[in-house]
Amino acid sequence: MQIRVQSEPFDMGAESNAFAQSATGAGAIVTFTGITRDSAAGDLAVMEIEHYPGMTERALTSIAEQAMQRWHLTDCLVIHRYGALAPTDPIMMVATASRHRANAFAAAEFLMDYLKSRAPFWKKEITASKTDWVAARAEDEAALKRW
Amino acid sequence: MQIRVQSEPFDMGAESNAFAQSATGAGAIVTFTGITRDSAAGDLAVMEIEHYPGMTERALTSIAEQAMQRWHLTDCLVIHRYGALAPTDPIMMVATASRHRANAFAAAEFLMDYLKSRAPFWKKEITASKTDWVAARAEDEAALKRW
Amino acid sequence: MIDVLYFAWVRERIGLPREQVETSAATVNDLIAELILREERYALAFSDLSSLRVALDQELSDFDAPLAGVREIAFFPPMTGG
Amino acid sequence: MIDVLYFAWVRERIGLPREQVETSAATVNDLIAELILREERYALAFSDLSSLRVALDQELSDFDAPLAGVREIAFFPPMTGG
Repeated sequence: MQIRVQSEPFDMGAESNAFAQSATGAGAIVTFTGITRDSAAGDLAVMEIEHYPGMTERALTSIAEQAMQRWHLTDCLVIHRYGALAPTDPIMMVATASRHRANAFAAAEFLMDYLKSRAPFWKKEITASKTDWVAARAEDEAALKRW
Repeated sequence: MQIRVQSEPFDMGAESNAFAQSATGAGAIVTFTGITRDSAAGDLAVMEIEHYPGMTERALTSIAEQAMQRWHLTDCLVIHRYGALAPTDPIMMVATASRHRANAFAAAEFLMDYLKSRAPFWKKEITASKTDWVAARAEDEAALKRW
Repeated sequence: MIDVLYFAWVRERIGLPREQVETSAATVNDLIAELILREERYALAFSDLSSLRVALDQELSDFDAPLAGVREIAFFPPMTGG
Repeated sequence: MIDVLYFAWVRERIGLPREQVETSAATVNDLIAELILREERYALAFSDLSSLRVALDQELSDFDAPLAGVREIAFFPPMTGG
């Protein structure tokens, strides 16, 4: 199990390969990568991500430990960036490994749902004309109910 | 949309990066990679994958087109190997890209469920002592019912 | 004349991957009945249709489907891809 | 003394990321009531608690939770990670 909170970019392909190689006994590997999308108007300059050092690592570790146990994962990985990101930059990724695919998929969706609404990150969209904190989506909060 | 049926190995990390770079407008990328698992006894020498050239490409294209439409994907990728594989070799991968994560996850699971039971591939386990065609799993057939 | 293809253990039991068959069978079931009468290896391969699947011109089909216009028929066990 | 941390727009409204507060408040709600009395910017930041979340010693908590033994309290809007 590996949790990383970092300002540096990461290479999702290299991370996926390293994860797959260390996940012995797995038949199924699922990855999710979140990409910085442009603003609705197509003028996003920077997506600034703030976090709560200390609590972030605790929250992600707790979520990942729950996923490992509940879906008998052979391994799992969470990487989340903070700081200034540009459109098309990867923001974060999770990877899960298990014997069969159903568990790897369920665990990855669970990780994402909890990470979206329970890990202390906040996004701010900065365009040429304005600066807005991204509002939490009601459907993200609702998604937690299924677990 | 890209469908590849090949005997050559593929690099899941490099494929993931290439897919992410071409998936413009996507905020969510999901990949699934199937890995050759060892036999229960731990003595698998070769996993031989047979397929039906012609029908394989047709079936995968049809499944991928359905996924693109139903979940409004910005892109999707399917790679499946045939021939002789060794334990820990990647067998296949799918990747899906969409604006939000729910669609990318659902489409990847749909692709996998259909690919497992409706694309003409057959696996044969060859160990030092015997050769067995892998039996279809009842739960794989059942998984199709949810779509 | 129709191209008949066999895959996986069906291919192994029948002993060849494809053959051309001269037939006027109306349906898949009729063709199977003709093949079974030919030789023991066909009877063995087609002894349990519930463990077989059929494709007509590379599309999954049913055993009672008509063969009119079909150029290629394939028999194989349930698929195990992924 | 308790460390009070603010994130995102809560931090911007209050104008600082953290401060130490001398308090004998029994609960989170009591502490908020004290802060609101201090200055306008606190009243503004805490005007709608339904749009705020609170963590006690880096664990999500509730506004009626007791503060006894707590060393660090953080206020922030609903999280938007991922």
